[in-house]
Amino acid sequence: MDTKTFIIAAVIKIALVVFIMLTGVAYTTWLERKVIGRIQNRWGPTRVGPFGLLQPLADGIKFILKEDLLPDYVHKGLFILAPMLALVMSLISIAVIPFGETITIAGHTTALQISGMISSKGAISDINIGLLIILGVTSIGVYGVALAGWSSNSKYSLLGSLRASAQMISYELSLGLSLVGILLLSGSLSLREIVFSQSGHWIVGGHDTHIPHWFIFPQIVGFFIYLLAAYAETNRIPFDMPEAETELVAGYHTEYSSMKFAMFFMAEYVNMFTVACLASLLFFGGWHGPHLAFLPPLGQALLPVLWFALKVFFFIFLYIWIRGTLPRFRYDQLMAFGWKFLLPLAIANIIITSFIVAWRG
Amino acid sequence: MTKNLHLWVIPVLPLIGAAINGLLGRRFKNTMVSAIALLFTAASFGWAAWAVLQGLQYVNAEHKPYIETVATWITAGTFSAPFGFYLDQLSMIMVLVVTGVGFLIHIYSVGYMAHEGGYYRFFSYLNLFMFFMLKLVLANNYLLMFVGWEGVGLASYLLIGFFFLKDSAANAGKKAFIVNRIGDFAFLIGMFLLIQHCGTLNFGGDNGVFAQVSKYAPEAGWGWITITALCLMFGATGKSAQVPLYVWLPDAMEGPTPVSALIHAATMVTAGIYMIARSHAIFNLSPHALQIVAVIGCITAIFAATMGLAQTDIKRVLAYSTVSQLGYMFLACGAAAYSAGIFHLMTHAFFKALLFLGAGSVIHAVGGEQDMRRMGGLRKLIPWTFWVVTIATIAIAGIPPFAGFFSKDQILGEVYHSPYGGKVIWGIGVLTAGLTSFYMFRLWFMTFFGELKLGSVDLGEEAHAANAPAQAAHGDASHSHGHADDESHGHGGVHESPWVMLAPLVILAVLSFVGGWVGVPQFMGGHNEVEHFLAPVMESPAVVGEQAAPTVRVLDPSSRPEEKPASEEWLLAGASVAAGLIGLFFAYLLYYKRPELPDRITAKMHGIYMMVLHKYYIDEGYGAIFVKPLLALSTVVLWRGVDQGVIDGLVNGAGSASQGVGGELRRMQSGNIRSYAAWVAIGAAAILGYMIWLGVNR
Amino acid sequence: MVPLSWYLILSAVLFSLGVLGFLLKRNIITIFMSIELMLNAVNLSFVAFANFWNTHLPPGQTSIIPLSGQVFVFFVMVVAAAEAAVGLAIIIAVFRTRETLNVDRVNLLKL
Amino acid sequence: MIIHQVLFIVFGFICVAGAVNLLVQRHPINSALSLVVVMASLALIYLLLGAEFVAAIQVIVYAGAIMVLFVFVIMLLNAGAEERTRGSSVALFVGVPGMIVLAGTVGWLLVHSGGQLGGVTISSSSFGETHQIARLLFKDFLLPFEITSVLILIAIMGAVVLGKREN
Repeated sequence: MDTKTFIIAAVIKIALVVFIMLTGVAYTTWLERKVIGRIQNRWGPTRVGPFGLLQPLADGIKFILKEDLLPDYVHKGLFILAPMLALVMSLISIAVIPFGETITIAGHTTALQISGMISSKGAISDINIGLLIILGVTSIGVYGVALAGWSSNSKYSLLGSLRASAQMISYELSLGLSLVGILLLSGSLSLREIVFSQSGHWIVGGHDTHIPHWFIFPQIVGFFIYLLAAYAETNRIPFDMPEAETELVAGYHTEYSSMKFAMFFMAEYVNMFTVACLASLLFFGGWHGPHLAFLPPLGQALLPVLWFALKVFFFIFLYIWIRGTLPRFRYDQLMAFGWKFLLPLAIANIIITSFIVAWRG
Repeated sequence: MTKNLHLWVIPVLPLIGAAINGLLGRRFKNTMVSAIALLFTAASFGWAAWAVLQGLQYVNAEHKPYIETVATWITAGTFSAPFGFYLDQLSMIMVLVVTGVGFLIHIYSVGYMAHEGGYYRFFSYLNLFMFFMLKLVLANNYLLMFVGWEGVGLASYLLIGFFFLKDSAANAGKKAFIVNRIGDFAFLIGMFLLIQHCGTLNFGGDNGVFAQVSKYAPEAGWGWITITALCLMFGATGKSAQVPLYVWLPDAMEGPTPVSALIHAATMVTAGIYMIARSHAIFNLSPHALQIVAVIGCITAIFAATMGLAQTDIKRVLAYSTVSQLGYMFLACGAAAYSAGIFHLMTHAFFKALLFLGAGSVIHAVGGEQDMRRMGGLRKLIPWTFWVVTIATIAIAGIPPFAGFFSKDQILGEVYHSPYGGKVIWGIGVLTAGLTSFYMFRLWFMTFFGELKLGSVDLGEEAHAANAPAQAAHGDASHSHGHADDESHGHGGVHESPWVMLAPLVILAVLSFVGGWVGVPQFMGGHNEVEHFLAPVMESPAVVGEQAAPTVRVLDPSSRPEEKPASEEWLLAGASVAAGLIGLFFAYLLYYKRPELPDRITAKMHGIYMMVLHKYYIDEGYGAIFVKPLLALSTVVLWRGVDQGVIDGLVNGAGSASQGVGGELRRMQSGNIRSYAAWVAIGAAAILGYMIWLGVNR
Repeated sequence: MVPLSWYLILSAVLFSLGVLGFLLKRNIITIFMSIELMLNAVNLSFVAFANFWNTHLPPGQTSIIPLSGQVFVFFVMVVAAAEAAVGLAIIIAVFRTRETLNVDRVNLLKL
Repeated sequence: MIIHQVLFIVFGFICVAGAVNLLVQRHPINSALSLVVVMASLALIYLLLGAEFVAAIQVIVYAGAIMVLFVFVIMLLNAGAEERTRGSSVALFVGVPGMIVLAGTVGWLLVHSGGQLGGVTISSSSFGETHQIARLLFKDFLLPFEITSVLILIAIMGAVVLGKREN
């Protein structure tokens, strides 16, 4: 395809993804409040619209309309920069995530991925270090939290951001190492390649076990490490030290209000989405799923996206579920857990996996 | 015969003994220590005897010495000195004498040192000495010989200072060592000359020193051969106590008596003689050197004899007699009668060792007393000792048919005929013989006749002055012996020595009786085995010398047996015997018949007596001439001037200079990281500029 | 098609700025950052040369592995990381005792 | 390929601007952030050079880990704006001229004769691929790799020991 159509397609895809993502975020908040409410034997939002379905809209309007106050004695530039940084970084990481294989609209075939493109030969070329980009971007995202705490010149914020940055640095290690097993098995850093390498079934001893060829099965340990580290990265319960309401008023975004606060909020949820997407891409075969022959062609085309969406939804739900269930760690326990348990476990996982891979040639 | 004799075993055996005793002996019982020492010495003796028997066949068959090279020792450019061993008739005699006498003296020491402290130390040193001495006599080159040479010096130092708690002993040890250094220095220079001119230090071999030297003509003047010979000779004077370096030997009597017998009578002091005899090829080519050797030997003989006259310390008398006998040997060498010298060396080893051991037995008997004036009448009390000492005395006095007679007579005869001897020196020799027999019989009478005067006599002041070291010596020695006696048998009374001491005495007595018979000269109907035995060693260079220079008289004794009329020989022999008898008579007169005479005589000729008593003030003279100026020089110039002034100045100057410079440079080390970075930057700029400059100019 | 010299000039400029920072800044941490800046400048030239050799490698020239330029960058990064860890630890220790981050006040070269 | 040059100029300008900002800013955290900017744009320049993996690592390790560590320490020590002390006149009057000479010479050299060097292009995407780098790193440079791992270990221990409070 020529450059013009490429650019047009890219713009369309970006707009679409951002829209879906932000809507998803909004309704995740709704879902969260509902589920938590049910878990805590409450109703959750019911007033605004049926089942409170318009609640997110109301929240959004409120955020936008509230006065955006800027406290004195804050480091202005950074105070403003921090939330933007957080949100932008979280959004960028979506760019490399493939939601499906390809889709053909009006004769134009394009990849269901912002950073993916179809070469003239029809081969799909993905940016071949997608995973690393995600890791890098998330690691940049730390600045948002750190600077927020620092610039807003308040002890709660500072403590919160100190905790946050320390926690993120610590758990990045485990996060990265937990993915090495996947890389060893798939032999690629491109998310699309990784998903492709999970197609089909596990062949054990020559005969076909009808278990899908997902990496969750060999990498169960890596998966759990990834999950825990990712929760810590996103500052979610049980690792939500940075914004522990009961200890530090609201952690690093104590001083923030209205839209800036909303940015942090959205950033957190987008990050949740990113984590969920990665988990389903790396461990659960991405968009692979059973073929349903009875669907119309369009349905057939969108089926992979559906499977992918289901898996992502599952992980989002898991987030909420855990938040509703588990208590919060103590800070030193958190650090000890990260350094003394997760990290060695991840390393052991890598060693064992590499031996197995080498053995199977 | 290509049989390997493994000569290296002979010296190594005592070394092993020394090592075992020296390292572990502290824990051993005395019996264990002595067993080890004796075992290895005996083994060495046995091996030596075997090697000599085998070597004789070889040497007689091949007409060249047996040379055995174990390993390369030093290689510097073209020069190389191997661990080589050299066995010819000469070294055969030496090896047998050393190991044999050494073994006997070991046995003796077992009894003599029984109650001394540091028993294992003593035997370790003794074995060590054996090792070095055998190395010396078996060495195949001057360098290896020099190692043995120094080694025996070390052993002698250790053994003289054995009672190192006594100042006098320690000082005597140091004196011996230092005086020997002087001689060794000359020896070294001689070796350097040899290296310069011959390029090697090996004795034998086709291009050994002797083979090369024998190509030279005997030089009439003062060429390098003469200088070399004189250097070697000077070294020999140090080791075998000749004028002017004899002074260490009398003091060396501080050591235990067996040491005096082994080292300072039988073996070590003869090393110089051996070295000269070994180097006869060099000496024969230099008339001047031979002349000087002869004169020195003669002077030493007469001087030491006269000094011996007045001594009252029994061991010192023997010491001076040793010096004078060594003078005889030197004289023989000077007269190019090496075989006679070696012959006398052998016999002297027997009877002088016997004398020392006998003296030791006497001292042992009287509980550490060494002053003859306190002795007397011991004839009845220690008959065995008396008889063996009698034999030795007759032997040294040169009365036939005892060993001393033949050797001494042969020396005198050779001297009489030698171009370097002549009538005067012969006369002095005869006089010396008389004096020898006089002081020896004086000792004999004073010790064994008259009545025992232990502790009764108070000695004259001058005696004190004379024998101060000796007094101190037997002062302490008597302590040790005293308690020794208390241990052995409750009372300190006079007693005969145990058999372990007597057995060697008896053996040595037999040897010093018959030992001379191997050298019965022709005119007495014997035919001089020793000369013929040694002839092959001694003749070769002389023959060369004869061909090369008719002007120099041929010096080979064996080549002219009958040119001397027998009557003349008889006359000479008679003269020396007569001298001996006269000495005996005077001694009998003065010290047995009319014991009061000596005091009267000394009173009459007091000056001379004091001079003799004080050994011609030689020690004092050396002290005044050499030691004090040297001390002053070292103190003022070397210590104050060079050491404190120059060296310390340099060192401290360097220190203070670096301090100052550092003090200045310290300003750079501000500790400010940024300044450091600045220096780095400027340095980088400089390097870059240099590289660009290089690139531009390429 | 960018001339190699541009990359080199850029790297030189960054390096010089790093040196200037080292020379002129007082704050230990900032000085540390200038060091990191210099390292980055060097990295840049490494990568540039790696790419350069990849295309301009003379035929038959096997002693040069073009990609090694990029590998060196890893080693530089590793060293930088180690340096940062230790250096920052030192800075913290110094701050504990000296209560200052000004190098001009920390010139004893000891804690 | 003009766009390549344009991109280079843009990012190079950002780099220099960030570096200059690092100098002129008096508060360490501003310097740190500008350094982050420098590193990020350097990563993009690496992408221009076709070294995508290096770029990613640059972002992750430098921007993501090391600089976060810096920021963390700055926050921990609560470092204020630096004070202007007359520390080392040497640095000013020796170092700066030396550095200027250095930079001047190098710059002059590159401007004068840099054209003789060829240029760089965005090469075939296979170059600088992760596989190749990994092969190089674990085959040809195995020993240095292991040694650096040891170095890292030592650094970790040193940091722990240093960070430990006495008592």
